[in-house]
Amino acid sequence: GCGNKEEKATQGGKEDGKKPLKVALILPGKIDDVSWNQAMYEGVKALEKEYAGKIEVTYTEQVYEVSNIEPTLRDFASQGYDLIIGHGFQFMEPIIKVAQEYPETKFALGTGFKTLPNTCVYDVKLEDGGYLMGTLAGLMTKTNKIGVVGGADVAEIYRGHEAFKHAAKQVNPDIQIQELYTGDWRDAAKAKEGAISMYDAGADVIWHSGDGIGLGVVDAGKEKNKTVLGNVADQNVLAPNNVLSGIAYNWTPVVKEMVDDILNNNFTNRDKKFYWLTAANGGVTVAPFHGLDSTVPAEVKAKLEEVKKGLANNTVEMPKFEK
Amino acid sequence: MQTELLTQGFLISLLAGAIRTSVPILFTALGDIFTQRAGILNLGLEGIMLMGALGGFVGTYFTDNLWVGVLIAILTGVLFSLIMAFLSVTVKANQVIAGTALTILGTGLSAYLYRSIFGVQKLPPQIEAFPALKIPILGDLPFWGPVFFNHNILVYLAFILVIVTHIVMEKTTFGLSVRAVGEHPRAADSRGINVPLVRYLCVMIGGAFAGLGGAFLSIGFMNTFLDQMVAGRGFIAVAVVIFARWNPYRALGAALLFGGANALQLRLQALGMPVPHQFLLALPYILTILVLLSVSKKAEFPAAYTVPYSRSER
Amino acid sequence: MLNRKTSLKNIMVSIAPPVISIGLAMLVGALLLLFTGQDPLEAFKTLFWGAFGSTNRIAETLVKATPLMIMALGTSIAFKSQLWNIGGDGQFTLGTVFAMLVALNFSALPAPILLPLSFLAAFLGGALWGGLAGVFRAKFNANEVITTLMLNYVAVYLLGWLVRGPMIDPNGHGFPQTPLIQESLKLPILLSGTRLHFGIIIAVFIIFAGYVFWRSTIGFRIKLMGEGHHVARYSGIKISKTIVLIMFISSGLAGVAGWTEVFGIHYRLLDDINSGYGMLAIVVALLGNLNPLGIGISSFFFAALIVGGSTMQRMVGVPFSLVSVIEGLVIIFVISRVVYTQWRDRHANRTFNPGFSHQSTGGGH
Amino acid sequence: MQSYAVEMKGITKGFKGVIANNQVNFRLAKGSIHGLLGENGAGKTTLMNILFGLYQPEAGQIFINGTEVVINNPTQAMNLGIGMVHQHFMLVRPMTVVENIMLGLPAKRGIFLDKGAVEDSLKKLSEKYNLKVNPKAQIRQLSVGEQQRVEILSVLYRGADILILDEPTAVLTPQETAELFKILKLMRDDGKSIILITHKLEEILEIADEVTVLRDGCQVGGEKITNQTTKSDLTNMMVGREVLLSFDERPDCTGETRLVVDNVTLKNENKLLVLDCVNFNIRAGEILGLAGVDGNGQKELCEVLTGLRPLTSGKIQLDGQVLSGKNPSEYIKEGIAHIPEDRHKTGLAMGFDITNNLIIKEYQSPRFSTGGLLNFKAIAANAQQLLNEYRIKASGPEAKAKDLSGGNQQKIILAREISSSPRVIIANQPTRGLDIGASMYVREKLLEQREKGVSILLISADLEELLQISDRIAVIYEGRIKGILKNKNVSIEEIGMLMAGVESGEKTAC
Ligand SMILES: Nc1ncnc2c1ncn2[C@@H]1O[C@H](COP(=O)(O)OP(=O)(O)OP(=O)(O)O)[C@@H](O)[C@H]1O
Ligand SMILES: Nc1ncnc2c1ncn2[C@@H]1O[C@H](COP(=O)(O)OP(=O)(O)OP(=O)(O)O)[C@@H](O)[C@H]1O
Ligand SMILES: [Mg+2]
Ligand SMILES: [Mg+2]
Repeated sequence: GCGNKEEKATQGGKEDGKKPLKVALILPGKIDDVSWNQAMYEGVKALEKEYAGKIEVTYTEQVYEVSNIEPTLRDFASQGYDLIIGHGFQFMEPIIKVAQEYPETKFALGTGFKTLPNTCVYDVKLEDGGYLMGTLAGLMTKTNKIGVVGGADVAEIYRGHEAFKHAAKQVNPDIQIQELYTGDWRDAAKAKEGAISMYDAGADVIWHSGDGIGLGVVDAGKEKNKTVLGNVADQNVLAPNNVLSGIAYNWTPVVKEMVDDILNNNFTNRDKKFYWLTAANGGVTVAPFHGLDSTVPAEVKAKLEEVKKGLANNTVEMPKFEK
Repeated sequence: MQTELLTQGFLISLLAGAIRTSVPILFTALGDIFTQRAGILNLGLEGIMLMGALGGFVGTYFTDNLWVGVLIAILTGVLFSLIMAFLSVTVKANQVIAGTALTILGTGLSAYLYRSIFGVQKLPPQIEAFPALKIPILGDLPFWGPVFFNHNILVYLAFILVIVTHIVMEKTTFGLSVRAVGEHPRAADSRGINVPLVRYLCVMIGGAFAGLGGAFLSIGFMNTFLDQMVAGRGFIAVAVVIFARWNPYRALGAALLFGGANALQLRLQALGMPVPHQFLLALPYILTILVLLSVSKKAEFPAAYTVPYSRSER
Repeated sequence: MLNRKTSLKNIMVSIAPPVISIGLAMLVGALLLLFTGQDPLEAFKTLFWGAFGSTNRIAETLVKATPLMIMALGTSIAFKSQLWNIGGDGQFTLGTVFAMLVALNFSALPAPILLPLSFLAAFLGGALWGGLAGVFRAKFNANEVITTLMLNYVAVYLLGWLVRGPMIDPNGHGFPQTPLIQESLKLPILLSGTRLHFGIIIAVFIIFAGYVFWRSTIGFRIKLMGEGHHVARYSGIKISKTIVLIMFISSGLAGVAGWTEVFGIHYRLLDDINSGYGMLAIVVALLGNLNPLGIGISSFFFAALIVGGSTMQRMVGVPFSLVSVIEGLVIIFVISRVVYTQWRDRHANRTFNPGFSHQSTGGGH
Repeated sequence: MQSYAVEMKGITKGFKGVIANNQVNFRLAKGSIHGLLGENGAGKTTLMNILFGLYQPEAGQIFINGTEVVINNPTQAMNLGIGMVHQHFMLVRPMTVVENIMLGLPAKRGIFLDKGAVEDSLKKLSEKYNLKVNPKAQIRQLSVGEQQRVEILSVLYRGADILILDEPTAVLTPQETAELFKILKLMRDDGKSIILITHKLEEILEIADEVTVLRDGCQVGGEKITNQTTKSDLTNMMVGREVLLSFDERPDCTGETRLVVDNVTLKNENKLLVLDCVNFNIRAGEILGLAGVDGNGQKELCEVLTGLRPLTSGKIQLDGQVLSGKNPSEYIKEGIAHIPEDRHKTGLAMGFDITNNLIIKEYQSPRFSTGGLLNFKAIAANAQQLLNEYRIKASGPEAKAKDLSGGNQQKIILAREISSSPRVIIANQPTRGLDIGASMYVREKLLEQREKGVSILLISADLEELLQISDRIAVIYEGRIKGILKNKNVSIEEIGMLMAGVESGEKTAC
């Protein structure tokens, strides 16, 4: 029965990593939120396939109650998981706390800044994505008006939006940019109304920074038959004539890097405790144009390629976006 | 930004937006007029709307027929509201807790069923939503055309239902019974009106409308289902009814006010109004309070509001 | 003698019948679990174990029960007077904000002064937020269901703005959260290795205070308000003043609940700091029959359900949504318990004995 | 043998430990008026509610026109031609007369209301039995008498030929009562059978053909032919003992002026004058009776005199100290007791038990609380004592007020107000709905207070009562005091004149 789970577990914890590495993924949202959580979920699942036998993955979703995080971490730690991933900055304090109690266990924190020897932080350079989308939008707009819609403004989203605006201005100095937040991740209808208002006000390209609300933006583009730039995944199928492109995350490289470090025992003694999902390591990519490819001028594509390279070798000057 | 605010284009966009945004609330509020007039406070509408949104989407998804979706949404709403009716009329439970329970259940159940039906997909399943339906001549009117006469058919339905609700309430025997039951159930009873039956019906009517309101979100305005996509509109509807003082026309006004505030708030954000966006997001709620303050002096609740009726008690 | 009677009655009312109801709820839950392909037995065993399986588990349950108890007691005060204060969430939030403002701005003060001060601030924060709705009701007759509800939304956005703007942690790399409170302000942990903090003691104390409260003249006045404003005025009560007072106390406690949560667990503010305690508090208060003892019991029960539920979710992989389905079912079945008692009364009435009438008091000729 | 419209055999009904009807037999002869008597709580209303299908009896049979029936709900009762005018009116106040009449009736025009048609047939009815009301008026605008007419009309409208009237006269002025009786006779001659519940024996003797008496839920001594019985027979049957029905001459025990009402005027929400410079004063140990047709400002006067309503101008003094402008709690502290007209909403906390109803005004006083905590011993003791002293009939001190019979509810209020050892008692219809025993008892109590030097304002629609115990009698008409008469050989007629608005007696100009 459950009664002895804990004891079994703790023994498991003591054993050394001969047997597959046990990875626990804790998601604050749902694995099908078409965004942050889903991307990570799929990234990890992909690695599980690739590393079949080397790692085995469990996940739990919707641990959004901040007060539930700590018990969840402790649960998995006490069951002898080797790597526990907390996919959101609200996991920071709990991880720091629990990591001290379980020095054997490795912890990964999705965005944040505090670390311990047995913990690390991974993050997405959404500014890379934002920059790419900004460039594209800035070049593609005919009305010189573009927009960006976000859910709640959290650190990486904020950085993304700022980069988007910054990049657009680079390629198109006298561009007008509209921006709004819906204040939550789920009210797609609100987001759609927001996007419609932007299109009505003359914007012809809108980027959204993800989640359920993103679907609202895409639907608005479809209804108004204007251009939408997706996020997180290639969202072209949602509106093939309107979703021009978008950025897609692929978390696999980052997770892989972490896992490798653990397997080769240089996770703890690794000096740099940050793993970044970037354009460089193929984590942040631009979704293909699909049927709309013909509508994109060659020089735009060229510029886009140039920016990608620039981001890859850090030659793109980008201010530090922080409140 | 001021310049943009003044353009006619902006106004059209704003007003049309106000209407779109208010419709799901309006549907639910209209039904809730029956429920509240009969003396029942149904805080479960949020949950019912979610079930309706799901029902509408599933129905449409599997039959490719929007009207089947609407029908299923209504049925779902009715069935789900039966729980509320049972708790508040038969069990005579406290209506606040009953409604709360229903909302918790509906939130969980809709998400749960959605996942069990569609599983986890890379991108969510979608349907073709109700298209905009331009009313022949009126639709071409310079200003009012795009504002009023270029919406999907459910929007027009909502406006028709405002009138219907008024007629039923004021001009039919049923309406009379409903009002009596909410004011003085014992009197209604001693005049041969079946109080529990009327209350059951009124809660179910409320459920039907709430189902419709939910469906408007999933297959009318949007084209997919997301859990918690109702995002508090069920509660807003209850508020709308109270501050409309149980009158369908005022409810229309109230819903438009709230919807309008929301539409405006989004536009102000987009146009870069130099205020923290959280303040703008809060605007509709603050406005609701302010309006409530100005209209409440006159408010007279149904005398038997939230009071269960039992013959043998006196 | 009367005293024992009333409280005994209340205990009965609060705990006896629900047991059956919970059984029924579990049954329906079990069916749903089967439908998802989970083993109900395993699931519910996990649920129970998750709530009570070890010291740590029980501690967790108590930790969850702490804010529920305090908030539900506050809610019950408003409800007794027929004021439907459903704004617990907003009041909770404002409580945390006020407390945090004090904690961060007067950090110079020694903890023994600063901690109680933050406690008072929390009460005040909640009380003002709810008191506002009270004034609206008293002065403008604005229905409190709406105003408290709306104020909930406003509070969410207010907090959202504060943790991104004025109160953001200056060296927090722009993450939307306040700095941590200083060590000395963290509520002492009662059981090392667990999260069980001093808050539970405060909660239990408040429950006890509540018991006394209902036997106080103010408590009586509040119940009298619940009997209608005509008779209340007739009895010499100042309606408007009392409405505000009730909302003030009721909401203040919600603020205190926030205080225990922040100073006992999070040590800082961030979005979603309040995970829908308001709604649960309403449920707990009413399941507890608006009665302190009942509230104590039902909040513990509900905390167990939640803690056990999330364990079940993680370990058996039960979808999160199903957990709240089961929550909803439990509430519905528990309030339906009245059906049995109704049935029993009807039964009792049929088989009464005429001898009764002579026991009727007074009448004596 | 004669056939009966209604025949009830061995009816038994109990509530939470109280047995309201115990093996009651009741027969109503066709085309007759049948009185139903009994003390408060004897079970009259219960019996009638059973006949009307509102309650189900635990035992017994019911026959209508000779055939046995089971009546599960009012609809069935109405289909059997039974109609009931309840002790507490069953009218929806915000609705109009017509709407109330139409309630629950199938509409003639499909689902749509047809007010026009109903109004017409209503007019016919009201002419036939000359029951005058304005069909378009809202109930809340009507006087109690008019509301009663609406009730009767709706019963007739449903073609009832068996009418139950539960204490119809309790709320009526003598004139209105006379009116009502004319109507009842009309109906009887029209072949209708009528059950009349009342506590006023003379009324029974005046109009009823037969009478049945209930005591403690049991029927006593079969039905009596009224013209073969006397008041004292009936009281004996009801109470089981002699009740003195009159008081012997009382010595004047009035002291110096206590309550001074000085040019008090009051405008209501709609700025209408409801009290028009009212002047009078009451001495210690004096009972000032206030006569007047209902709705001439009595209620408002009481509210002003107890601080429940701020007056528009003028002032109120108690023993030389100005009270006006203070709030109700201070009036209470100053010892102004109030027996309000509306027991249910104002006088009692219906959901509270008797124990707590007895302290709703004094729970803060040292008698019942110490250091802000209720002293339940004292509270319980107080309850026990008053329960016995005032012969309140209930299952016990924990019985909720709402479960008591009308009369017993009134007794709770009396007990509470008088036991607060007041300086002034404002009594608005204190014996309305009380049985003779109880009313006599109330009057004794008031006189007792008078002896103690308490000043009493007694508002009553029952002129007998006023003449019986007041020292002076004032008459109010349209918010003005028409005259104040010494209660020495004043005639009912004289007062009647003033009540109709004719000036005379000692003027109160301002
Ligand atoms: N021992 C007692 N004796 C007399 N009165 C009491 C006693 N205890 C409480 N009361 C009063 O009786 C009423 C009911 O008190 P109770 O103890 O039942 O609290 P409650 O159960 O919360 O109230 P209620 O039963 O109305 O819900 C309250 O007004 C309270 O002040
Ligand atoms: N619904 C009820 N619940 C509990 N007790 C009741 C109920 N109705 C009546 N009783 C009890 O039954 C008894 C008879 O009540 P009933 O109203 O029939 O008396 P009554 O003869 O009409 O008195 P009154 O002349 O004061 O109206 C009373 O003791 C009353 O307390
Ligand atoms: Mg109790
Ligand atoms: Mg009666």
